[in-house]
Amino acid sequence: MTFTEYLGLVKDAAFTTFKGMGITFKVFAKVQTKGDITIQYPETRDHLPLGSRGLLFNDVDDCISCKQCAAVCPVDCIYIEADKKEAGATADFTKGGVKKTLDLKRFDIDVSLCCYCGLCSSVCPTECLYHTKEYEYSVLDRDKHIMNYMDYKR
Amino acid sequence: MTFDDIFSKLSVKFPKGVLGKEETKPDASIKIEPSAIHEVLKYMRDELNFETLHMVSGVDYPALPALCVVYHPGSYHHKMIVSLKVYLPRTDEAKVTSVTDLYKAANWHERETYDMFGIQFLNHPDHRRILCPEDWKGFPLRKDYVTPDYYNGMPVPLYFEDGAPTEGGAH
Amino acid sequence: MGPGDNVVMTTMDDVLNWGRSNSLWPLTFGLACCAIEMMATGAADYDLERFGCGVFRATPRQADLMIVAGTVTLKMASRIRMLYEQMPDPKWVISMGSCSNKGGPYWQEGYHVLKGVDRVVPVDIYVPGCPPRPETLIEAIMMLQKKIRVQEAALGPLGFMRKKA
Amino acid sequence: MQMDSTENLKETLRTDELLLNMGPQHPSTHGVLRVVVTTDGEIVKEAKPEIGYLHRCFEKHAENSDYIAVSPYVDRLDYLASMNNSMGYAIAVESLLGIEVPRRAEYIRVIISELQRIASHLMSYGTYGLDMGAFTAFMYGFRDREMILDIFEMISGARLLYNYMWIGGTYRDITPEIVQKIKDFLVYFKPKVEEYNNLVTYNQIFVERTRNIGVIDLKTCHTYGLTGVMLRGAGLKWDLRKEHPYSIYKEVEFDVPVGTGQMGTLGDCWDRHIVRMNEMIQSIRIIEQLIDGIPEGPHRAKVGKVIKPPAGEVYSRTECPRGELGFYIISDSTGKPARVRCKSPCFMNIATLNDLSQGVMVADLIATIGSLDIVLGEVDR
Repeated sequence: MTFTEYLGLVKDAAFTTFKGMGITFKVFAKVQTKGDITIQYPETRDHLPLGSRGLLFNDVDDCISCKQCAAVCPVDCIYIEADKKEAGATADFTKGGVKKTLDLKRFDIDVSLCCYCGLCSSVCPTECLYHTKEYEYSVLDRDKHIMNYMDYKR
Repeated sequence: MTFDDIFSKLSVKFPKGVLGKEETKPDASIKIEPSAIHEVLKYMRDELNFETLHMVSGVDYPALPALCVVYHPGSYHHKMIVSLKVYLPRTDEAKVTSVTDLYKAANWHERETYDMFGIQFLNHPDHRRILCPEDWKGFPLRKDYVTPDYYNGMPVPLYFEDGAPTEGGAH
Repeated sequence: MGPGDNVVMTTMDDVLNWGRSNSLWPLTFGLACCAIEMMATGAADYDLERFGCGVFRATPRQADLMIVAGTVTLKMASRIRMLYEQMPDPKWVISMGSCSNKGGPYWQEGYHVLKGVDRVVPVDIYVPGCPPRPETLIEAIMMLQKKIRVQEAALGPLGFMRKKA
Repeated sequence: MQMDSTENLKETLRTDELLLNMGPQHPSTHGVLRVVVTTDGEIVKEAKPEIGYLHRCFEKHAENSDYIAVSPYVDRLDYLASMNNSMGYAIAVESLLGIEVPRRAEYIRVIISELQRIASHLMSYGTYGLDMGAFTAFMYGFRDREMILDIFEMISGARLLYNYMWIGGTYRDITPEIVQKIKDFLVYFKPKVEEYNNLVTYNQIFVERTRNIGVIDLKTCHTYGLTGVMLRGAGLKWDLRKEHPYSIYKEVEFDVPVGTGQMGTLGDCWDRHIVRMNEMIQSIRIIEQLIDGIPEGPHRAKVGKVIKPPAGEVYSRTECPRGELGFYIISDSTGKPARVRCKSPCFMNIATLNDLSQGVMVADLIATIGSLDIVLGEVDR
C-alpha cells in the first residue's frame, strides 16, 4: 500500500463517518422538531381505532341469555346460567325492546382463556356483548381474570 | 394432463396395485394397494414427472374401520397435485413401505404420521416420534385417543372430570 | 415497614429496590405469537428501554426477569424450569398472554399443552390478551416495578442486620 | 525426529467431535427450535433439527371445533402471516361448500394479504439483520411493520391475530378512511425498500456473510418439496398466484422475482433475501392496481350460522409469505371437519437444514437458519 492510498483510506474513513453522523443528526433534528415515533406510553396513549378488540364487556341489562356467544366461542370460556322467570314476575325488556324470557343468574367470562377472536360479539343478537378498548388489566392473582359481569352493572 | 389421464396410466401400468378411484368432491383420489405404493410413486416420479411430494398424512376412519395414509405428489411440469390413498387395518400393526428413498420430504411427514396415528413405515431411516416427546404414550390423532391425566408429574388437563382444578406442579 | 425493621435496613431496602426495579433485564424467551408482541415492545414504537427493561439477555445467568411469552408445551416445560433455576436471585416471572396464563385457546383438546406456566414456575404477574398489546406488557412491567419497590430487598449478605421478628 | 514431533502434536491436539445443543431457548432460532449440532472444531458436521416444542395440537382442535371456530386456530399457525393463513383455510372450506365470494370481498382479501406479505417480509428482514448483527435493520423493519399493524387494527380490531378472513368473505367491511390510510402507507413505503437494500442487502458485511452459504439447488428443492421463496431463490419461476391463480390474482399484473446468483452461487442465502425484498415491491404493485377499483357490494356471501359442507375432500393451497400453505380437509357432512391437515411450508424448509449445513462454519449455520425464515408455530402446529 502506498502512502497516497493510505491517505485515501483515511479520507474515506473520515468522510463516511461524517456522512453517517450526518444522518444521525438529521434524524435527531427530526425527532426534536416533529416528535418521535415512540409512543410515550404511560403519559400518552395510542389512539385505538373504532372496533378495537380489547376486554369483553356484557351489559347484563340487555342480555336475553340466548347463549349464542357461549355456543360459538371456540374456547368455551363464557359461562352462562339462566333460569326460567318465575310466574307473575314483571315483564322485562332490553333497550332494543326485546322481551326477556329468562332470568340471567351468572355471566362470567374467563379472560385468561379468551382468545379475542370477536366471534361472540358478532353473533350477539342484542349487541350487549362487545369488545371495549380496555387493555390494562394485568393482575397478580389469576382468579381475578374471571370477569363477573353481574356485578359490573353500568 | 388431467387426473383421469394419470388414473388410466397408473391402472394400465399397475393393474393389481391400483384399486380404483374415489370420487369425492371437489378433489378425487386414487386408491392404491399398500404393497404397491412404493412402485407407484417411483413410476410417477421417474416417468410421469411428479418431481415433488407435497404431503404425507394420515386419516383415521373409525367407522370403516381403517387407517389411511394419503400421499400428495405434485408436479411442476403438469401443474397439478394428485392424491393417492392407502388403506390399512386399524390396528397398531398397520404397516406400509416408506418412500423416503424416493422423496426426502417423506422423511419428516412419515415420522409425523407415525407420531400421530401409529402407522409404521418400513425401511424408514429414522423411525422416531417427531412432535411429541419420545416417551409419549398413545397416538393423539386417533379418534379414540384419551388425553392422559399426568405427564412426567405435570397435570395435563386444566380441570379434572369432577370440575375441580388440577393441583399445581413442581414448585 | 415490618416489625423487625430498622432505619438502616429500610433505607438499604429502598436503595436496592430502586436499583433493581429500574434495571430489570429480561431473558429472551419467545415461545410463540406473544413473542412477536414482546419484540414489538422492545422495538422503536414502544421502546422498553425507557423503563430500563430493554436489555434482552440471551443467557439466564444475566437475567432478572423471565417473560414467558407464548404457549408452554409439555416438551418445553422442563426446559423452562431449568432456565428458571439458572437465573440468579432475585428473579421474577411475567406470564404473558392467555396461553401461558391458563392454556388459553388450547385448554380443551391440548393434550400437549401445559395449562398455565404457574404449574412449573412461580408467576408474579399475569398479563391478559391473546396476544397482549405492547402497552399491556409495559403496564405489567410497571406493576412489577411497583411490587419490587415495596419488598424487603436486603436479605442476602446484609440480611443479618435485619432483626428477627 | 521431525516426524515424531508432528505425531506427538497430533496426539496432544487430537480434535474430538463436539456435540453442541442449540436451543430450544436461543435468540437466533426464531422460536423454540432445537438444533443438535455436531461440530469438528468450527466446522459443522451434522445439524439435526429437533422440533415439537410448540406442538399445540391444532389438528386435534380442528377436529373438535365448528368450521367457523377453526379460523382463530388457523391464525395462530403462522402468527406472522395470519391473514394469509386464514385466507387459505377460508378458500379451502369455500371450495368444499362450492360458494362464490363477492368481488368486494375478493378485492379486500387480496389487498390485505399482500399487506400482510409485506409485514411478514419486513419481520424476516428485521430478524435476519439481527442474526447478522445489524440492530438497525430490526428497528427499521419493526417501525414500518407497526404502520401495517395500525392499518390492520383499523380493519379488524386486533394487532397480530386477526380472525378477519371468514368463510364466505371478511369479518368487517373496509371504509374509505382505511383505503386512504393504505394509500398513504404505500406512498410512504415505496422508497423505503430501496433504503433497506442500501442499508442491509448490498452492505458488504452482509453480502460476505450470506453469499455462497446454504446453497439449495433445484433438485434438493424438488425432493424436499420446498416451495415459495426457497424455490424461487433457487431459480425456478413458480408462484401459485401465477400458476394456479386463486381469488383475483388472475386480473393483476406482477412479476415473479427469482434468484439469479448475483452475489455468488444460485440459491444461496443472499438470493433468498433479495427475493423477499423484491417480493415486497411486487406486493406494492398489486395493491396499487387494486386499491382504486374496489367494487361496491356485500363483503360476505350469504353463509348460514352453522356451516355444514357436503361430504368430500379438498386439498387447496395458497401462496403464503413462506411458501405454499396447503389445507387438506375431509368433511363428513357434519358441522365439524373429520380431518384437517395443514401442509405448512416451514415444516419442509427446516427439514433441509441438515443438508444445507454440511461443512459450514457455526456462524454460517445461524445465517442459514435465518434465511429459511421459519415460524415454529407453523412447523409444530
